[in-house]
Amino acid sequence: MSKNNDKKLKIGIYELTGCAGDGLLILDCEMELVDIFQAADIQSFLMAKSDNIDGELDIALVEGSVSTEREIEELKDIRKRAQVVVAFGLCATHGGIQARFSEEEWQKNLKEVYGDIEMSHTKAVHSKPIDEYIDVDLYLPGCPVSKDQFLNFLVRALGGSPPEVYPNPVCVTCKYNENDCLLLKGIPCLGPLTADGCGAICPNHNVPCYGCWGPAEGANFTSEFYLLQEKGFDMEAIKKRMANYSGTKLQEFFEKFKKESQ
Amino acid sequence: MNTENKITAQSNPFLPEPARIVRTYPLTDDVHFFQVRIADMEKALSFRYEIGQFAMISVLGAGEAPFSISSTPSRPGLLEFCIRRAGAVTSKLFQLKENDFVGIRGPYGNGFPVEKMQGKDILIVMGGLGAAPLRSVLLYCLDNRDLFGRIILLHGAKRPAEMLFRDELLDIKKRDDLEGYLTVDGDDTGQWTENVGVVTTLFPKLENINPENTVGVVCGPPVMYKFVLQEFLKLDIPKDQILMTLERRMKCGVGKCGHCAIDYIYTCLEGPVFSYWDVTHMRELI
Amino acid sequence: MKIVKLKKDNLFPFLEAIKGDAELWAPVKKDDAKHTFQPVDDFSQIDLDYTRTILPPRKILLPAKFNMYQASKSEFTSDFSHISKKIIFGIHPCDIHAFLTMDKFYSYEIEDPYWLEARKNLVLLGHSCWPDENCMCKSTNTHVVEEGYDLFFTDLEDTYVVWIGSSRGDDLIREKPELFEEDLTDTDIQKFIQRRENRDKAFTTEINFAAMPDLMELKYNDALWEKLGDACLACGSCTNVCPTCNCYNVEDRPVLGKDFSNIQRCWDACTLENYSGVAGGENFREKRADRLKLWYTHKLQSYISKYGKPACVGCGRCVATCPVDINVKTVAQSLDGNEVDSFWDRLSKEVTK
Amino acid sequence: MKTISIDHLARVEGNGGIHATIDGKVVTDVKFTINEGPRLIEKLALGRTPDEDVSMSPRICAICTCSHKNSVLRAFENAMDIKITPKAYLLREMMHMGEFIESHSLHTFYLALPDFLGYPNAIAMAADYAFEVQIALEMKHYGNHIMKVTNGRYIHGENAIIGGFGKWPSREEMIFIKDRALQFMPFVQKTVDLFCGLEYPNSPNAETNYMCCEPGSGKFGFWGDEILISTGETVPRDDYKSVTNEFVVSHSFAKHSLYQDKPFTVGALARIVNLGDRLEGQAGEMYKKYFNETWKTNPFYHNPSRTLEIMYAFERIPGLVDEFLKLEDPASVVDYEVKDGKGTGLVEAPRGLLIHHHEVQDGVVSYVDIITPTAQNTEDIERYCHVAAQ
Ligand SMILES: Cc1cc2nc3c(=O)[nH]c(=O)nc-3n(C[C@H](O)[C@H](O)[C@H](O)COP(=O)(O)OP(=O)(O)OC[C@H]3O[C@@H](n4cnc5c(N)ncnc54)[C@H](O)[C@@H]3O)c2cc1C
Ligand code: SF4
Ligand code: SF4
Ligand code: SF4
Repeated sequence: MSKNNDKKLKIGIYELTGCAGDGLLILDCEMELVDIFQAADIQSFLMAKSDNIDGELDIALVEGSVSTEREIEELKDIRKRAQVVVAFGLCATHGGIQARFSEEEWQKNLKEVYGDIEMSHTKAVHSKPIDEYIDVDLYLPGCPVSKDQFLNFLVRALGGSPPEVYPNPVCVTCKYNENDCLLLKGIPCLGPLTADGCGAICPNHNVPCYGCWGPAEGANFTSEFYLLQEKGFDMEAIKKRMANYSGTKLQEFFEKFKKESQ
Repeated sequence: MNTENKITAQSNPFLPEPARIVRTYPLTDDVHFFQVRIADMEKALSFRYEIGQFAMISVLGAGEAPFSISSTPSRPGLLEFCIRRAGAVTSKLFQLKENDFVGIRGPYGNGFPVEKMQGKDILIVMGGLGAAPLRSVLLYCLDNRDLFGRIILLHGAKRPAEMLFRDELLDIKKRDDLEGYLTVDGDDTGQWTENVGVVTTLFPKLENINPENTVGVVCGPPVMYKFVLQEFLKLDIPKDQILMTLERRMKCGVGKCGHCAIDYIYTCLEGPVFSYWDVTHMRELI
Repeated sequence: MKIVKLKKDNLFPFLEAIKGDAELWAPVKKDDAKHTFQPVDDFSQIDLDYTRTILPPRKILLPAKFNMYQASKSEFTSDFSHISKKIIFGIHPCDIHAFLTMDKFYSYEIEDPYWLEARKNLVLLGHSCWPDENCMCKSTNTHVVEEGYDLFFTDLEDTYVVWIGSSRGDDLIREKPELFEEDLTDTDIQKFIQRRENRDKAFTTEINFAAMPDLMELKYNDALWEKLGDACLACGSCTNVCPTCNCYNVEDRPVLGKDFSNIQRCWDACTLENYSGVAGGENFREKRADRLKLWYTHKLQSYISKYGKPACVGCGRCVATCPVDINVKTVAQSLDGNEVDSFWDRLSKEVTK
Repeated sequence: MKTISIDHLARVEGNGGIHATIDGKVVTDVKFTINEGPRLIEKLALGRTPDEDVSMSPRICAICTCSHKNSVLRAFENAMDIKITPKAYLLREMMHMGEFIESHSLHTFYLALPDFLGYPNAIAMAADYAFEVQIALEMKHYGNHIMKVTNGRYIHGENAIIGGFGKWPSREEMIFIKDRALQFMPFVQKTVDLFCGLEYPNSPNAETNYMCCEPGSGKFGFWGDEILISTGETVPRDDYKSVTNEFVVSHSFAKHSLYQDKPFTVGALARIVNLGDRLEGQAGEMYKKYFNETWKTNPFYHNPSRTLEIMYAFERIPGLVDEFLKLEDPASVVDYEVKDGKGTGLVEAPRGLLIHHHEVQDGVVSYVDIITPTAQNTEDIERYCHVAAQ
């Protein structure tokens, strides 16, 4: 993590294709917002300010997936200007929900939605996470990222350190919150496969985790597959459920799994 | 654990002592030397430790991590560390300058069994960052020269530029009460006058080793252990006279956070120094 | 040991009298008939008809995350602000035993002030319980308590027999002596003995814990561990719900707009992926099987050598929690050579198919 | 011929630009582009189960995630003939109030006010208007808090599910929400006075049609089963396509809509124009005090309209809480079977009319059509910019 001792960190917040939830989450830190703007030199943040500068940066937070050629250029430019590039939110880290299609499916669907019209301002490309195009220094997943995670990142970054990360699954926080496990009740919860950080929002409310933070490091997909199958779920349906939020990154697993179970 | 230093609940054992960096300079590109003094003079002098013990160093905003004490207890007051840039704590530490503050707590760990080593020949084999704890052993033995028999040092590095304490050791090597051998895997400078080859290529140079009276001490990267241990065994050094220090994840240093547990041994309490005998009886160790 | 009697109607007035400015924690029903320990002001929320809570009561002393100290540039200040006077009411024998085990652990070699200070400020009011098929405390010999509590309430339908376990417990009684009756009648004693006998008979699960240290040693390389590793979801749940688990991480969390950090202590679990990871990407226990071995060594073997009894207090929480049947009951039974109908066996058959 | 291009509009939610082509003194063309790429949201849920669709669809937009949630839920509940309990209905409305307060305070204080007062952003404004900025932040926070209590988190909550909710919030949480609402009222009054009293630039008198949900029974509100057009016509929800014929333009991945070949406006101003006279209480009085004919022809009056709606929401909340707490606690979600069907859900998002149409076949989603307020407004935005640029 870069830092200059006397000057405030120069931070830029950029949005590619997505729901803008991660940028909005920064604005949702209402009680901390004034401190944030005082502690850091926010150079660019389209959603919040109009006097934006495109200069050298210490940190660039990039949210959204890469979905047009113009965004590829923009992203490369950000990489050139920033010491540290952070993939901010699930769309940037994993491609988001829009990245779950295969290339062919995507082409087909694009045609169905937009017909043959050629866009004048830029060409669409299959949505991908930003590390498909540039080197990424840090990943903050989540759909959207959480306030705690963002503030933890920010306060540590301001002092020149990366955040502490615990690559745990959702179950960890779910247990802290003393939820009765949904898997035991036969509800298809993806908690064991999903990166922690949301606060176990869904199981807190008796709703099974949908996996919106993307796959957890070290997750045991095979075991969960068979467990859900044993609970009466259809293999294809489980796969689809798992793929919803994992973007392009679950594909590798499916390939491996296919080989293993043959 | 040294009972004299046992800290009671009144003085929260997790609370570091403010300390200042007295001196810091690079030993190599990614290993820096740090000399640190506890700010409170009285506490600085009463910080007594043994060779092979470690301390927790904390850096504001980055965290805390364990580091072997590289200085010798025979020279109290200042603590020396030799630290490789690895992650959050160490990177931040590298940005600090002389006079900046860090936090220190310790010393922790069992340290080397000095009593058992006394009167024996000491064969020290270190590689890479293994020099951090073993420099303390070496300096201590030299400072208390008459307590020990022969002192033999084998030290290896990848390249001359990566040899920790190179100049200090080249100097020490000139002493006639020490048999010192330095080696590099490869010499890219053309100026290296010492041995070239991995550290085990130094063993044939050793003469008249009396295994029963020798304590072998080794610390280095994981691959090194395997080969050096074989050499020790070839020399017939008894397993309980072969000593090594191990690394594990640690968050507390005092046997509470659980991370350093190997089977049911806490590395921070019963280690980090283990004999080869211990190691062969601990299933998870190597 | 002194024993008194308390009419059930007098329970709430007694709690009211002793509560003072302390926080009273008691079992409260969460949805689906599961219970959790919660701070209660309204005593009618207390539900003593429970077997085990989801999280063990250690969370009351060492919360999942708390500040250990504040660090500024040149100063470190202890933070004990999360510790306050607390009463735990309704804690069962197994959990009291777990507290005793933790007391030993946190005093071993170096004292952990966060546990010990919290403990000093804690009043423990135990309560009798009735086993279900997952309770193993009779096997771990933790189904009765002789020490470790201030008062212990045994439910005899309309009254409680109250054992006084400490001088502090005695002081508590003295707050409202008029609520208690000094003398137990013969029928009370008969009832008490009868209850104990019936309860002893109600245990359906028996585990040979005495054999476990040897079996762990002998079967260290058994194929069982690989199977467990294949099935384990690495979700950390067994570890997080166990009353004798203690691992934690420490985080330096700078405070926005201030020049100091909060140094936070947060639970960790050895069954999680990154537990033994160190700088540079090395991980000493990358395999789930290795992490499980560590956990079971801890529960079934290592404490015995250090403290003379297993770390497991037989509460059955891991049994009630693990989605894939890996728990002390099934693992101990398998190590002991019994057939166990478990997910891990079915899984390995499926995978090879 | 030259073009003036603003590639990235600042302080709007989403990433858009405006490109005006000027030939001599005549503006020949204005294009409002959305720089974002296509996400094909309507294709994402195909083959997925309805509950997965309910989780994914609101990810279209973070700012109106609760509106999307309510809309998609209404669609599926219509498609599968599910009747939620009155208690769940009230909680859904509460969730909607939270979003309106959050979104409207964001929009008025953070995105719009700095422009009127000449600051680059709201935080810079804090130097001179510390109190206002602080309370406005608290107001936004309060809106977020409601969404968290009702739906699980600020953005993309998951508590609202088909058939009701995963879990009821606690009584204490609901009472807290009510108490806070009452405390805010003086500031809400100030907010209305501030925005309704501001001098707005003259607009080139561009008349348009206004469109919003008809809440029914003569009330003001944020959802309904019919679309109400300022011409007086109403359209039932299932005929939504007759008013919102989305089409693709070549300069944006956001689709555009026209009503009877004319652009139309949705949003706060549309609701106030169409329904303002139904406002009661303090909001009703403020409507009478400030509303006049110029509002109808000047899009700057979106902001005063938003503040009237903020007031409406704050006045509605205490009653909502009371009604909610009066009802027994039934199961938070009603039992239902996934079955085949087609359904449309209409709600008012803060930005305007939002339509979700979802179809289920063989237990999975077979067709999705979502019409967002942006799609409906873009034609009008371009038209206004054209007039303004002129
Ligand atoms: C007894 C002992 C003595 C050591 N002596 C030295 C020494 O003299 N010189 C030296 O350079 N290094 C030494 N190390 C290793 C050193 O502790 C790690 O390199 C250091 O923790 C890296 O911290 P970081 O925050 O920079 O790295 P990060 O990768 O950011 O570490 C993340 C976190 O994991 C923990 N962690 C990571 N690696 C280790 C590790 N190996 N051991 C314990 N905790 C870890 C740290 O607590 C840290 O907060 C020693 C380790 C042990 C156990
Ligand atoms: S409910 Fe889901 S997240 Fe919670 S413990 Fe069970 S599987 Fe894990
Ligand atoms: S529980 Fe799962 S789906 Fe729900 S918010 Fe958390 S990560 Fe997302
Ligand atoms: S190992 Fe299982 S049964 Fe034993 S104390 Fe822990 S959670 Fe309870």
